[in-house]
Amino acid sequence: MPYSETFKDHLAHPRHVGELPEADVVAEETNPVCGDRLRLSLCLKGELISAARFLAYGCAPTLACGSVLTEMLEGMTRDEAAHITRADLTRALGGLPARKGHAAALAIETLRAALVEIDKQRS
Amino acid sequence: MPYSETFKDHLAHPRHVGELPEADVVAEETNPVCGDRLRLSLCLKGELISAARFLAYGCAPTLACGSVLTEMLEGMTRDEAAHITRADLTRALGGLPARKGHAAALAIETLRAALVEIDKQRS
Amino acid sequence: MRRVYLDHSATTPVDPRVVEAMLPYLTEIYGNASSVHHFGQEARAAVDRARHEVAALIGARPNETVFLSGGTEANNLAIRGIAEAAEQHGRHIITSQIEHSAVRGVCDALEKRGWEVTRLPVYDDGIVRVEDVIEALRDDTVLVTVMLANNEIGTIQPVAEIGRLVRERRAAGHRHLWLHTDAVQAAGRIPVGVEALGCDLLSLSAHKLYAPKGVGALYVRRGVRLVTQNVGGHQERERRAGTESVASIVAFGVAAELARTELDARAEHVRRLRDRFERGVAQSIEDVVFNGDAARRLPHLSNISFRYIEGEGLLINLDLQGIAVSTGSACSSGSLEPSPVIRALGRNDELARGSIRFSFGKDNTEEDVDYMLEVLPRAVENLRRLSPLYQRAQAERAACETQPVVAGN
Amino acid sequence: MRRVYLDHSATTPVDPRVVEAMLPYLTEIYGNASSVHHFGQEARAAVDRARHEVAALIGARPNETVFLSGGTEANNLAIRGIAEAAEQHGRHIITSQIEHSAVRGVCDALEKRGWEVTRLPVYDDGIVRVEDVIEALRDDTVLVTVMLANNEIGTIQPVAEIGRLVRERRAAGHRHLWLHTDAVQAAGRIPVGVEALGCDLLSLSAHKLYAPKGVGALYVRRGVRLVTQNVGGHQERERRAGTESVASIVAFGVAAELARTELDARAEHVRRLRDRFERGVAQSIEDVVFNGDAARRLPHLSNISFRYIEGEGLLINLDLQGIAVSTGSACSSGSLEPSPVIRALGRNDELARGSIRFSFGKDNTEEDVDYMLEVLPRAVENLRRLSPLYQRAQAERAACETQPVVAGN
Ligand SMILES: Cc1ncc(COP(=O)(O)O)c(C=O)c1O
Ligand SMILES: Cc1ncc(COP(=O)(O)O)c(C=O)c1O
Repeated sequence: MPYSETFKDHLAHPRHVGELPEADVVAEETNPVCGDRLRLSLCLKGELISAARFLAYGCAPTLACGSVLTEMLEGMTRDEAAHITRADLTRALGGLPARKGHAAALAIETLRAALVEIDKQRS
Repeated sequence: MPYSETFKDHLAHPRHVGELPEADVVAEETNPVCGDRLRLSLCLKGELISAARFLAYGCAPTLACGSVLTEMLEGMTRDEAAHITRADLTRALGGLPARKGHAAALAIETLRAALVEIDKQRS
Repeated sequence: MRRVYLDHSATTPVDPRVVEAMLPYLTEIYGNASSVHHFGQEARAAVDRARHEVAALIGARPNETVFLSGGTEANNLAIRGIAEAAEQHGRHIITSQIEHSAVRGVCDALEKRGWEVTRLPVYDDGIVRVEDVIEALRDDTVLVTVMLANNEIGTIQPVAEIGRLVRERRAAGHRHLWLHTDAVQAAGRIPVGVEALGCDLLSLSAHKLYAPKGVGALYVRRGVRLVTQNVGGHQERERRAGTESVASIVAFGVAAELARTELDARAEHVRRLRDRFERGVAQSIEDVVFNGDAARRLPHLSNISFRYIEGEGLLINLDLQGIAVSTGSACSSGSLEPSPVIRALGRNDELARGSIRFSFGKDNTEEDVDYMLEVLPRAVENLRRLSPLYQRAQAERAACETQPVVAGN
Repeated sequence: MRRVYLDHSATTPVDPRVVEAMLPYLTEIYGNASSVHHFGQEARAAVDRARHEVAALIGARPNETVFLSGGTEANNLAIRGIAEAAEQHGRHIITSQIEHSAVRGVCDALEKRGWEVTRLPVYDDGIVRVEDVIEALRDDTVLVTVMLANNEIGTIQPVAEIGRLVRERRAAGHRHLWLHTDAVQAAGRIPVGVEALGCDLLSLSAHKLYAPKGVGALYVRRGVRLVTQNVGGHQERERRAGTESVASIVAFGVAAELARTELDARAEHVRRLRDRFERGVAQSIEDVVFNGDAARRLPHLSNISFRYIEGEGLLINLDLQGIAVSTGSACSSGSLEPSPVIRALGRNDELARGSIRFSFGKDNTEEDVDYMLEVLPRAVENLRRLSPLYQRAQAERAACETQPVVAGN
């Protein structure tokens, strides 16, 4: 398998699947090249991200990135979340084949969009 | 082995090897393309070929043709000998690969040269 | 964990009878088939026997059968070999949109070097039309290459009709027109005869019929001239140089013999399993699309698009439960593109990305199918729960259902 | 009958440890290495391990090692691949007069397509001179291809010196100049390191080092661009398409590992046998010529011309007594021509036709040599009795001996 055990576990048992009816922010991004799509909804309590959910369509790493990202996000502050990188996601999944890097990129892009939305709401 | 058992027997135990010190006719032909060479010496008793010997240089079928040809010739009349064909030699050796046809051709050519020599001596 | 292998179009396990037959050629009988001595001639005899068996599988003569390293090389040699040999007569090739990557690749390469390539459509049933071939034929066409059965959706192409057409044209004076067919997926699964097909060249690969990977054959009809690609020694009547892969060739021969004698039984067995599987899927999973003509299809193969999800995630989920299937052609995994074959059916990207190939083999059982039918619906359901496309579609459906019925209807 | 195999340069028996290691890949582990699922990944992992071992044998990186169907294909891919990639920089190739038929064949084919080929001489020792390479180099030279060790006479070529030269030229601005070497006969018999050699491409064949026939590898130095010949799937980093021959590749890997770890012991063993054999021949048979430099030579090989007779008859006679040897390259049997390699040494046709190659292997014994030394002199003698050339020479010698000694000397 080109994928790690951790990765496969995320595929078999994705964490935080779904949408938050009470979400404070929702962001959805697509990769125009391959059509992959990630939807993120977050609830905030003050500085803290109190809940995170995802929906994803696309190749396996896109699903796994959604799962691992939401797992990371819950309990983080907005600023901590802003520091998550593609490398963090890749590492948390036990590595990704080079040609699948676009999945981590899409996840970070969606996260950034959500953070921009948070900032917008706050200002 | 591309060669028959009969063929290999001729190779391992060539018949009638050598020259006849008292030969009535000696003929030697070479194949100018590959350098194969066959030398035939015959003793005659009236119409009959009473003894036949060969020497040969060249690829295995040339040696085997010399052996099988001398074996055939002993006891034949001149006219019977004149009727031996390439196909006869090939058959007597249990077949030859197509690309080795030149060996039988050289043997027949040498035989023809010997017969011409006989006829010349007689006339 | 229970393991169920449903990827026989990617490769097949080697039949134990085949392993047994080849083993002596990996141990005591080790000569080089080009050697004149005893060791060499034992090997030569074995290669000759295998050549008879492989030829018999397709109704060819042994000396029309060239051994080489697999189906990919067979396709390369056939197309490039004809193209280079016939170049002065024309530089146009007709092929289809659903060929294996090897055929596609060679045609693309020739196109870059100035050849013209017509790629025939296959419509929504995945089948080439003979009328399209007729229309595409030009005076400078030198080769038609259309596969006998597709590797992703299993559709069987009208090669025999194309063969008749090509022969007619040739009889009518179009002398340098040849027909090649890639029969790698068809051989051993449906009857394949070079006379009935009327083809001039035909590709085979051993590992699709229970022999090892890395050996194949190209049928080259007597009188067809092609330019040798792998040059060097005098092997294979100068058509393909390189020391013969004796043990693998022996294996191929035995596997070809078994494929010929057991063809009907194997076909019936896999067809029964495949049909049972497809009925089960149709009953238990919504929003699926079966790809490829239902009738004109290899008996062992089923290709299904699962709406709203992508194939790779499903493949991995099945794999985690011991089931091996594939998304599109095994060869093109690693590419990000949706399957060109499914797209050629006119399906959108989503359906092309959501397609999975299930390919049965002679050793699969009904229990395998039952296990599959237990695991698959749940796996699809779990992935759909993740899918924003599915959620949206569900929401729309719910909206429709709650919409008030228009009065007066 | 006692059987003595002395044709290890034609092919070697598969080592039982190698058979054992590959067997699982002919039975339970049958996945296609391109498949994403468990079955495929088991195969992929095995191919990767083998790649490490083959790379280690020649001091290369795994990702510089391309698996393919044998030494012939490696030579074809190397030369044609570079030629097509570097075409715009020049169309001149330098090679030697004693290359394997695969290298010779590709160079001939390129020549027909307008390339210029310089074929370096090897003189009477069978060795290329670096000065000749220097002289042959031109601004439009894109490839030098000189084998590391010859397959007929075993001479080892100064590839490392040529490598230094090529690197100097490259450093001096001749950027598109590459060095390929055919190491098929050398690998496993003498140390082979791509750094020490300074080569950019290097060909290997598994069946010369106790693995099965039909698998080989091409080393392609990082950064060297070559045009893929067998196109199709994405295997081997797009350098060689076709389903990987998993079991054979695994075998190659294990054989490479054994060749690396046992290299010195094997070399010493065959050298002892070979030298004992040559001493015996020199003592017991007259009018023989040993071909190829005595020192710069593979340790397992002996090539001898027996004056006045032709090789094939001797080969058959030895074969009838259980001994396997070859006349010239196994690949060129079937051709009527005297060995071009022996002719390149400046020998006449008779010596070229009378040459026999004896090649020892790790499983040969001293008893094998003794048996050979018992059989060979008799076989040579028997054939000479048949030879008109020998009879003539004997007669001339006798005439010389009976000539009266010139007075006053
Ligand atoms: C239709 C078709 N052609 C050609 C090939 C290539 O054959 P091989 O795997 O032996 O290279 C395959 C298998 O992948 C195939 O399915
Ligand atoms: C020097 C050399 N190169 C290349 C080859 C060809 O390798 P293969 O037999 O694997 O095609 C051989 C073997 O015949 C050889 O001796």
